[in-house]
Amino acid sequence: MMSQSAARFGTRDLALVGLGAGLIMALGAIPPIVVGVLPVPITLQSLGVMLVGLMFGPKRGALACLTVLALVAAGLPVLAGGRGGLAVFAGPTVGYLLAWAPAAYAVGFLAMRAEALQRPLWRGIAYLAATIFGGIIVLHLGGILWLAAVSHINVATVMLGSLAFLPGDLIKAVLTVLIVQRVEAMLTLPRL
Amino acid sequence: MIGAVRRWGASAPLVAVPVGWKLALLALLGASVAFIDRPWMLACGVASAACALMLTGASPRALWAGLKGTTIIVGCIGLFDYWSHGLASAAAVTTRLMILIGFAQAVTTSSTVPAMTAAIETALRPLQWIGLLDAERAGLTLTLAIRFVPLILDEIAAIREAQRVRGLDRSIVALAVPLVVKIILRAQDLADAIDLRGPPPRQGRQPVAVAASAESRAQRRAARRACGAVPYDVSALEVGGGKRGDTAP
Amino acid sequence: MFSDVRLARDGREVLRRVDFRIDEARIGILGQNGSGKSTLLRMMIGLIAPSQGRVTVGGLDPHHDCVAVRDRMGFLFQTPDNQIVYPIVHEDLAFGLKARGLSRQMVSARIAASLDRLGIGDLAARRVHELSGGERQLVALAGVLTREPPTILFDEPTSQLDLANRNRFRRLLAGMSEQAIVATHDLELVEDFDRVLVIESGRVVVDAAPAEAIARYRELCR
Amino acid sequence: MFSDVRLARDGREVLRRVDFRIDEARIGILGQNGSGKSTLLRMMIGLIAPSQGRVTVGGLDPHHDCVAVRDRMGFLFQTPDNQIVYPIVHEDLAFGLKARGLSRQMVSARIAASLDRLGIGDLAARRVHELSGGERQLVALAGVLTREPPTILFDEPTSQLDLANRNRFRRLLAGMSEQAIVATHDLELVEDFDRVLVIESGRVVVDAAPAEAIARYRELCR
Ligand SMILES: Nc1ncnc2c1ncn2[C@@H]1O[C@H](COP(=O)(O)OP(=O)(O)OP(=O)(O)O)[C@@H](O)[C@H]1O
Ligand SMILES: Nc1ncnc2c1ncn2[C@@H]1O[C@H](COP(=O)(O)OP(=O)(O)OP(=O)(O)O)[C@@H](O)[C@H]1O
Ligand SMILES: O=C(O)CCCC[C@@H]1SC[C@@H]2NC(=O)N[C@@H]21
Ligand SMILES: [Mg+2]
Ligand SMILES: [Mg+2]
Repeated sequence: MMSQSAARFGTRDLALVGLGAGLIMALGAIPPIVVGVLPVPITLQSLGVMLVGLMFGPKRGALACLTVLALVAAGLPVLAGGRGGLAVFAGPTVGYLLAWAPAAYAVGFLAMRAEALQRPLWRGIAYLAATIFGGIIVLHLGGILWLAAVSHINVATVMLGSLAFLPGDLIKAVLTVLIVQRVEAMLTLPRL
Repeated sequence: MIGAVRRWGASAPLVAVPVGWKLALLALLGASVAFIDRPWMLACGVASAACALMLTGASPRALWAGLKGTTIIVGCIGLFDYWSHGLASAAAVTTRLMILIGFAQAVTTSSTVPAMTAAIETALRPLQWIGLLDAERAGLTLTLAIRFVPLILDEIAAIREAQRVRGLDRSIVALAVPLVVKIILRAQDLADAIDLRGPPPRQGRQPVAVAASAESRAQRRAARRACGAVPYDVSALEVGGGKRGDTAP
Repeated sequence: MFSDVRLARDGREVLRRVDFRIDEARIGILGQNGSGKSTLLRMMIGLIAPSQGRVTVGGLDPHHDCVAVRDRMGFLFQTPDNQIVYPIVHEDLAFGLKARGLSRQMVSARIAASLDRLGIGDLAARRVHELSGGERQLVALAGVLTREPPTILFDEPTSQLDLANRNRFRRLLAGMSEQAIVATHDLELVEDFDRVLVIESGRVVVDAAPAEAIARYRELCR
Repeated sequence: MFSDVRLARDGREVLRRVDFRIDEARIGILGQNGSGKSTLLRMMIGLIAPSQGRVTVGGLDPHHDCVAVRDRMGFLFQTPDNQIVYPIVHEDLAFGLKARGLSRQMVSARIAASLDRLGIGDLAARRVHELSGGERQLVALAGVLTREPPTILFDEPTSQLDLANRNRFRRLLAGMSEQAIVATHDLELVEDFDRVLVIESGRVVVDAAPAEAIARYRELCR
């Protein structure tokens, strides 16, 4: 969507961006779970963020996340639990939402370095590292800092609370890598 | 979900309202509803959301079908809030959510997808003026994103149907892999169809003149990208192309 | 149009030494499953580039000058689903028309006209994913016809149609002013075409008048 | 099998008062586009429940006892893409067989046998998404045949096939011991069936021997 990259961005890339956004939104159709003391639900949409980053690469991945946010802002109920509208951007989870695009970018960026590895096992491990770094560390960094800032709870407490997400997020990361590696055996997707 | 929502005939009052206004109103509401806490204001909000839903002209059954899932989740959130903050807070939180969701549903039910993305496209125009964005292509991307949600859900249903008819396979990966492969291929076919059926791309973006005379690989590649050539098997067409077909710059 | 074109995919030769030009208004392409018909059509419209040789359409290379060429050609995909972009029939048909600077009335007039041509006016407000297979194929057809390009490539346009719609399409094709290139297994469809090619494992083996081509194709399929 | 079945979808009546039972080995279903053929087949295998009336298969309700019924029936979808689950041909054909506790050798023997029956042994290792439309339809067919269910429902099995494969399929159908219920637009296919139904806007209007049913169908389509 950026004008400099417009020349390199074909309709097929746009379609993949739209597809990535659609994937994230479709995962929102699965109801979220609210646990613990944090006002942040466990959702499958972060699985979508990891998937689009790892599959489509940094640019298309990040743009897919931004596309979802644009639709959220437009008021469409596309976040998990059917939430949407500018109200979301006044809520406690906005840090995570804003971290989606950087997270997908980080996953894709690292995956582009990792894809040169020839042995599937090593590549898989490198993909996992990329997914964990981008899809968990970067994502939570944004979410935690924002939450701590708006809720005046100290950062350590928020971090402790978000440990509740860790098992789920690790499962999502492994799932992402398993799916992408099998897809890669079928199609070659140049990351962009 | 969106896109799969039945849109009613042009006779309903809300259908006639330009989509841009509806979206702007929704955005305004989204920004302000969080600051409403007086019970009578919330009650007014609920009433007007209900009015908006009625003005779409859709049947109550169809509306409920669209709202059902969300209502259940909002109920869960309400329960949790009741447990942590008490009844008053829970009532306010759920009411606010329902007001927003009601209005959002009213807007989506009474607008067509193209109209909605056209409105967003218009809203993005200022960004194009400062050179940040190509509003037309951004609009197309949004359209596609909205289009893909029901498509993905359909595809999931189709795969599950096929799996049910042919035997059971419950693992998530066994569902996700064929799903992802299929929708990627579908996305690329759709992109081709858009190129073939769609509007003529604007002047200047397509390197027609360059590509016609150019011999350099890089320029050919740029042209191919612009034409939406097959990214996943570019290597198959190129002698000595990279094994994994990475054409990323 | 095609000169000495070859295409290899994954080390398999899909097209070999294809060499012909097309000027006639009605061209049929016959051939067994997997012989390369769809590949040939995709190449004409620039979706695939040849690995060797040249394809030219009106002097242009459809793969590089895709904008100019695609403006002049329409394409009906073999799978109608992949062609339909929007979820409601009339929304889908309007796609691409508004951007061409047509007024709103002209857009709806054209949509109504092409739905009428195919006798599916009652589908305009329906959701695409609820339609039956044949209805979807008709909608995809209408989508191509609304653009009114001077040349249309059809990839198995009648595969899901019933007898009545098949006959209607045949009449429509006969009365159309546009050039039509049709790949099909429906032999009756190409009976009164100007010229019919038969492809066999990526090679054009027959290039003749319909009667002869059909006879040779029947022989091949025995 | 069907007794007074109706189906309404979104307020539109898709099937009305359908009432028949099937015992014959070869049943054809004809009907115009959108008449309800696919809906009827989907109902027989329990993918859709009727809004009124009852569907029974061997005394069972296919929608509720779907496991038992699906074990006895195979289904070929109208769109082959919807049927093919795995990306490599032999992986796809193996799907559903391993779960039945067949040994690895038996699985590959069955796969080879059903590919051979359709004459597409050379496609076993190919990627599904690279296949041509007709090749995909054959793979989907093979997927149904490998399971060897006693009853098979075919929804337009020959829509994308060439003449040779169409004839091969017709011979295969004639020699098959399984019961076959076939919805199609290919009139030659049902010529020597035991019984042919014609559906018109969701109602069974003809239920007769092939020759008569085909004649009546042609009349409907004029
Ligand atoms: N991307 C690809 N990679 C490898 N092989 C391919 C690819 N695309 C097509 N093929 C093969 O090329 C051959 C020709 O395919 P094509 O789709 O052109 O056949 P067709 O004549 O249209 O057949 P049908 O009548 O079944 O539609 C097929 O054998 C197909 O498997
Ligand atoms: N979910 C649905 N909601 C509303 N209408 C539907 C739905 N599914 C099917 N229909 C309609 O029911 C009718 C029958 O559809 P069906 O797919 O059974 O037709 P068909 O006889 O198989 O036609 P074809 O020969 O084109 O495949 C069609 O008009 C279709 O649009
Ligand atoms: O829907 C939203 O408003 C955003 C929710 C963000 C949830 C975050 S993403 C990372 C972490 N893992 C989860 O499962 N949930 C949180
Ligand atoms: Mg083909
Ligand atoms: Mg059907």
